[in-house]
Amino acid sequence: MDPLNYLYLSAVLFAIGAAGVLLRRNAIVVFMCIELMLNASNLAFVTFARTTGTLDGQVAAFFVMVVAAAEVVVGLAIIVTIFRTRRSASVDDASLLKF
Amino acid sequence: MEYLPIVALGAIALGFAVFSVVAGALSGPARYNRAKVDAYECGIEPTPQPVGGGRFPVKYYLTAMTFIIFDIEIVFMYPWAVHFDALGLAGLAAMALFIALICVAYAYEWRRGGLDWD
Amino acid sequence: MQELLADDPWWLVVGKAVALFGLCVVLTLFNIWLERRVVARMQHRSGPNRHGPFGLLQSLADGVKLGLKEDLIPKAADKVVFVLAPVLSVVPAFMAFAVIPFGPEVSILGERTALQLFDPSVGVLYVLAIASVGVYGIVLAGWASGSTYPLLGGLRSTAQVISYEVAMGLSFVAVFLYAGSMSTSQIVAEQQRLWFAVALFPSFLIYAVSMVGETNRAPFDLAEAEGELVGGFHTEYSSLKFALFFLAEYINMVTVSALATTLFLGGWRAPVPLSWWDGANEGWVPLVWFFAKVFLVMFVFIWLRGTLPRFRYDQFMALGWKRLIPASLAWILVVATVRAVTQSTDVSRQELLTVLGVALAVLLAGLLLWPSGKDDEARDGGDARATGATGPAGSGGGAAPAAAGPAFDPMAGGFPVPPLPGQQLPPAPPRVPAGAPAPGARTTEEEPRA
Amino acid sequence: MSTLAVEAVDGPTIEYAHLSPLIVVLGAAVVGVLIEAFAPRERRRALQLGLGVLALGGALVAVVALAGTVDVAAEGAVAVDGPTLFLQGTILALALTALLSVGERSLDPEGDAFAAQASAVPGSTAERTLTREGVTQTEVVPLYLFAVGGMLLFPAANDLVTMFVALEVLSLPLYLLCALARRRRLLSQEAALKYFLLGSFSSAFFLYGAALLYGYSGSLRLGGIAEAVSSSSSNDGLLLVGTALVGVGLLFKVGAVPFHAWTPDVYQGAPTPITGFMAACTKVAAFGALLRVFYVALGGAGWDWRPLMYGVAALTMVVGAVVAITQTDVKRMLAYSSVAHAGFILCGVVALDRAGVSSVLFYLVAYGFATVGAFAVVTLVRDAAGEATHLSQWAGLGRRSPLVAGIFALFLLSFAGIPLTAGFTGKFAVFEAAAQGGSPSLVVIGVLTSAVAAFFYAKVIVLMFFNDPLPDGPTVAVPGVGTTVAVALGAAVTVALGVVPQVVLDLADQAALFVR
Amino acid sequence: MESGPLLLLLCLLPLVGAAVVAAVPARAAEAAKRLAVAVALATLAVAVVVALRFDRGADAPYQLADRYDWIPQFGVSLSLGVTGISVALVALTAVLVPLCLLASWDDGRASSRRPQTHLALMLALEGLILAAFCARDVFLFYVCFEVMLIPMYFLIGGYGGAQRSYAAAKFLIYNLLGGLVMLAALIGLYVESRGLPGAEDGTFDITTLATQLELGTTTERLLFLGFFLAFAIKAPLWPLHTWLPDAAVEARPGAAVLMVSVMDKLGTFGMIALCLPLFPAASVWARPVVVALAVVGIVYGALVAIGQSDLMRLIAYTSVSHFGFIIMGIFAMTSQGQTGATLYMVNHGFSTAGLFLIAGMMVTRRGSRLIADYGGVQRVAPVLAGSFFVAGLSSLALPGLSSFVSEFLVLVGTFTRYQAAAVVATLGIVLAALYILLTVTRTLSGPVRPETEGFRDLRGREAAVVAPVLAVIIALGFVPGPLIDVIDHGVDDTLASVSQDDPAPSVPAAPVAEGSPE
Repeated sequence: MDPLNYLYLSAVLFAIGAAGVLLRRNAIVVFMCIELMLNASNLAFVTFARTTGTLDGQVAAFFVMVVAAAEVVVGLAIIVTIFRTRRSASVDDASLLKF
Repeated sequence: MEYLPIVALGAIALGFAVFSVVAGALSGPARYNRAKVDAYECGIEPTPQPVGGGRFPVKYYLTAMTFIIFDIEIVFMYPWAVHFDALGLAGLAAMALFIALICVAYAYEWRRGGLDWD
Repeated sequence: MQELLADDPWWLVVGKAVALFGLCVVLTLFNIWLERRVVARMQHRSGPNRHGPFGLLQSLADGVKLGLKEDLIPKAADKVVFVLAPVLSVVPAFMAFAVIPFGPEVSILGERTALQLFDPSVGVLYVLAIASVGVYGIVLAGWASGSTYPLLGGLRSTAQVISYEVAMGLSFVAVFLYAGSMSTSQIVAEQQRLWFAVALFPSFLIYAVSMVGETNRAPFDLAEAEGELVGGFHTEYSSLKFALFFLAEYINMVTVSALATTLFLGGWRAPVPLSWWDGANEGWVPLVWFFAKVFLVMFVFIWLRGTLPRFRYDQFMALGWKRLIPASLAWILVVATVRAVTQSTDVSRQELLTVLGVALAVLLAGLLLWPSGKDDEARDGGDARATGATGPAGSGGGAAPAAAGPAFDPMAGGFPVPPLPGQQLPPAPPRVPAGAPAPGARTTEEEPRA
Repeated sequence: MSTLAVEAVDGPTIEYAHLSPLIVVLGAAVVGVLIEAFAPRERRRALQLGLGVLALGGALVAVVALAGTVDVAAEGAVAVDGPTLFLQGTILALALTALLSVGERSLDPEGDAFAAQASAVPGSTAERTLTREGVTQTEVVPLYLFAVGGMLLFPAANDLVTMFVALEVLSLPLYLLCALARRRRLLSQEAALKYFLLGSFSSAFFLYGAALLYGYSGSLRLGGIAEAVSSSSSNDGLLLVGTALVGVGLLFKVGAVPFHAWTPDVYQGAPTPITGFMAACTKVAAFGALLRVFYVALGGAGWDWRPLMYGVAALTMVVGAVVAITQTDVKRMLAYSSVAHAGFILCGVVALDRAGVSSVLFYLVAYGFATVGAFAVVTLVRDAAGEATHLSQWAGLGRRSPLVAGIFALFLLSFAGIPLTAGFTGKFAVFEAAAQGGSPSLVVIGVLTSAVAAFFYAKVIVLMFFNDPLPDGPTVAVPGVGTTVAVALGAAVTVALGVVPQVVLDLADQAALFVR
Repeated sequence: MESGPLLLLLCLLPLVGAAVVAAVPARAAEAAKRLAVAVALATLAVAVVVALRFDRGADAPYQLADRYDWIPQFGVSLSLGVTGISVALVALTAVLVPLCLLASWDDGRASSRRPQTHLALMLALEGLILAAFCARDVFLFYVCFEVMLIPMYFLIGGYGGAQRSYAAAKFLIYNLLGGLVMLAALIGLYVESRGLPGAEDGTFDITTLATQLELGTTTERLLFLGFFLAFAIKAPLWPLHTWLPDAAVEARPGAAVLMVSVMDKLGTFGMIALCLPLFPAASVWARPVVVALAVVGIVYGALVAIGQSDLMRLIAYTSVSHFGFIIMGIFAMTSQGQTGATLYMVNHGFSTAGLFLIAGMMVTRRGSRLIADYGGVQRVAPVLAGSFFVAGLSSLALPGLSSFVSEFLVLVGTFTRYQAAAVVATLGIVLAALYILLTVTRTLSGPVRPETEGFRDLRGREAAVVAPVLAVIIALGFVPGPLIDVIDHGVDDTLASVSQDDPAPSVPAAPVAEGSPE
């Protein structure tokens, strides 16, 4: 298949993720959207590894996975803590800090 | 083309599963009874639950996180194992270091009771 | 092998896929029957024997009966996910089977091909990945039911599956290391001389244990522990949706058995005395060896169920996290060291094994003698739990205190009991961790001042 | 996979000596985790702090010993060169200073600045019990060290993946540290959440940009990208979009407008010693990385990104300074001031020449020490509920405690860029670089926003010195050794770099060459 | 002439003194005061030596030159030297500071603050001002120019009247804005100076810049504007003067004197010592506008002064008017004009100091700044009233008092180039007579108001403050010659650098200049 299609897919995924972060209000959903963006990047990396004929992109994908996992651990820790304190995971409820 | 076999198998399995779900809904009787569609709690009056069941022990979160860490470790181990012979002693040393580092976190979690259930 | 598969015509591919699908369904029906018969035998009963010869059609009859039952969707459920969950559970179960090699090169209708549907270079990884998708079915089923027991059951089985998946994944590492490949056919080929079950016995052992845990089978069937959780995640399911979960579970059993066969028991290759016969590993004959091995493993599954009592949840998790994983890691290092050292230096294997054996013995002794982390650290865990969200009526998180109220003791007899009408749950005092060290520890008598 | 099988691979060559600062800090962090696991609870705190100081000090010594090294280490993943060593030294010195403030426990009657236990629900009985027992969350130090490790690697990373990993190693512990404030936990947790969500969002941008640059050049190495940039004359879309996205990620960490929204919330919510650490060290590390990416890899595409960077710099200065005026909380005000400072530093980045690098390096030192010191002073002003950060509570502080107020005023003057303080020298350096680099209008904008910024710094000084104290206003806690040293060090460096900046200017100038 | 680090000593002495005074413990406040005055007097002594060592006949524009590396990275050095103009202003500063210290003997106690801080701030201010006057390096000048805002800011805000924090903030913002704009120009100048012979990396040395720098027209004009804006704010030139009345009114009289009489001279000094030599073409380009603004300032300041009911504010506005004269004189770019302007700086310094100090004493006694609250002071406190009268007369440039000579020189110098401006500016003299005499009659003469009855006359310390000021006013009125000689030495260089000659006299004005009373 044309590698360009994978790039389009990754761009679309990335855009969906970014839009989700900006539009959704639930912290967990926002967080999942961020993970989606990371995975879109991974797809781009792997595709580019194919098109450029180098392995760097595949290696990068591995590292991104690790980082994404670490991010999940940290992120969920924070969200869970807040959830336990406030019984809500909405970003809007977290509004003590106002401009 | 390379993936045709699993696509085919997946399609068959999916067709079967969907058929089963639909058939199950159509073939059986449908006699409404309020108690039947309530949550089943061994006959006790069910406690109303939100979808998602409200709150549950943080412990599961810890397990999930630990799993992710080890799963990632495995992700790194597989390619290493497959190409082990090519990597030689350097590969061994690197993986030993990697495992040692994971074990540090592992030891921390263990000592802090992260692996204990009661 | 891959080349052989690559030029399969489409009709052959579809044909193989249909055959595989049929095989899964038939094996499931057969295995249910087998299990009931074997367990019955072990308990001096006779088991199903009415429908068909030896009661072989009993499972089919059960399936038809299930199909005619009312299909309930609880009103608290998330409808879409509730319906989706069984589908999500069963489809991966079928798909995982795709990479199992059943036999060598054969000729079907004049077309040369292998007895295997799909042989990617990362075959085993594929199985693991697909199996992980199957977990979604379980957790979503529990979540979507909108009920307490399924939720906890779903969480439990998820925790269980992922816990043992780590050990399982680690047990593969040594295999890959020796086989130099993740392709199932390649791994089978590498076992021509010696089964990995023999060469890598510890790996096999770990796999065997984690395979049982992974499939939620006795003695690790905690997710459906009737005494605690009614039926687990599928409590609210009925009719064919329930049947799908059942189907998925049994296919998964076959899958892990087949995987055990492929990775450790030489796959479709004939066992030693038989392999002296030249024709044993050619044509359609190896199917016999393959299924023989698979049923052997299945029998062990059933045997276990008939023999062993169910584990307690904490024992089960401790086994997975505190025993299997460290053991796997240590074993991987041993294997890797032996292989690397023998290949790159002139140290003889005997010397090396001696050294490593001693080191391992010391390590294991240390592990066994190590305090279990229950000293002052227990408090941390305890605090986390104490402050953790507790389930409904304080029964979920195990956070209920040991304080005995005069009227009602929620932990009487060691089981969490929800209060009956008219009984009040005593206010939860702050957690007093069991065995907390004396300084700063507070007794319940001091509590009123808090 | 088997198709990729190759003949024996040589092990990578790792220049351990050249990486020694990183190894020391990260190794110490790992040891810190082991201490958490195995040391008895009552001894952990002392062990951790000792370890932290030792590690940071040791790494600093290692950096000094490495001075002058120019090398691409670890198979091209890490560049050890002038900017790297200079920034690593800066980060270590700042982190060491801030650690003194982090370890302080004599200010709050309940203990140090961190929650007794992060997992305890704020206000619960469990938390009160823990507080009474004097339990402390000693994991702070290993987390801190991991963050420092990431910061050391961030400006040294010579390929985009290493940089991404460093970015996350730097950020993740910080997200957690932000959530650990002892007082005002809700605020703190909220800050952590915002920081985390926005931070990961921006890292995702960085990563996608890295992917695009990789697709453009076929290499993740900065040098490889530079080659691709210089060899192709066309304006490749991948290059442009990739540059923009990588820029977004880096500018976020730097706190530049329009990616600054997290700064005030996080600075306000985080435990103050952590805020100081984060404000100073993150900025140093992030600017280091920004410089490296835009100078080494994308220097050839300067025509494409400089106008944008110019706009961002101008906008950052203006927004930071103008919005800061309306702030009523000290920490928020300092946050917006840090935004404005990011803008000033960006002026140096826009220059795209050696003077630009050296001026940015110098500015970072100047800004970093003043920031660490300023936040350390903020920890001192307390009332019964903890730190008194509302500006109105600071009224008349100069009467109550002329010394503390005077030192804070010194930091503010440095931020404002009054001559004879470090801030002025830094500002002069970056503006000079910008003017030299052909953006005199940026200098004018910078100068005018400096005046605006000076207005709110002056406002605080007025408040502290010329207003009468509130009757029930906060008191100035007597600082322990750690905070005293931190504040004194901050003040000393601020004055020294203002009066005799030559040594550091020279260092920065010598260090201003990137290895390619 | 081998001078040794004389100028460095001059600048460092008050700074070190400030540090020492600030470190004196709180209980030894009286000792601190004496120490401070001693430091100021020692500085005065050094200044006298500097003035005596200054060689009017020497060719070098800068004398007693001294140079130490500071930040070679930026081409910055601690490079000191005095021109004739600087010497005059150094002298002004050195003389006034001890008097201000004496005058504000008890000011430091205001609002429960340590008096040491007050004294230290004043000394620090003196050191910075002296350094700025002696700077041969633009960067050094700028640093002093900016840093002195801080002590001044604290002097106003920490010890002033009711509105002090507002006044202090206004003061700081205006001056800082000017300073920062100047910083931009400074950087521009530095960047432009790259590649000059002997300064590949750029230089800040005034002589080098003035003699060798070639700038493009636009660049030069922009840089000129940057510098000029800062100086015009500081000076203060209409319409940038609005901070001055507030600050001068709210500050204590001693601080007000330091600000108006000494510190603000840096603005006019900067114009004459930096703007003109560094940007000659641009200065000529801006000349008409500047002169016009100056004239407006003269008239405006005078008119507003007439309308004031607040004594201190009135004095502040007279300064606005006077600064107009000074700036007009500088930008007339004639030798008489500039000599007059420089002389005016000195004279204005003393006469305004006299007015502020004496008015301050009256305000202290009466507790009010409103002119209407006074009356008949000369009956109860004749010496006080007399001193005020003399200072006032000096301010309106009565012949025989110091300001006359300078005002006259300025007018004459301007007239040769801009006749209309000179004519309009003359109106300022008339108005000055009006506001001074009105004030004097309203406060000093007339019936004794009950509130003024208890007025003490000048006592020892106050007399010691006022007497030297009046002495200088009168002395310079009669014997301005030596001072003019010194100043001329600097002015000639400046004019040469702008390449401006005195215009051919279209009216016989020159002889009048020579005819100034000697």
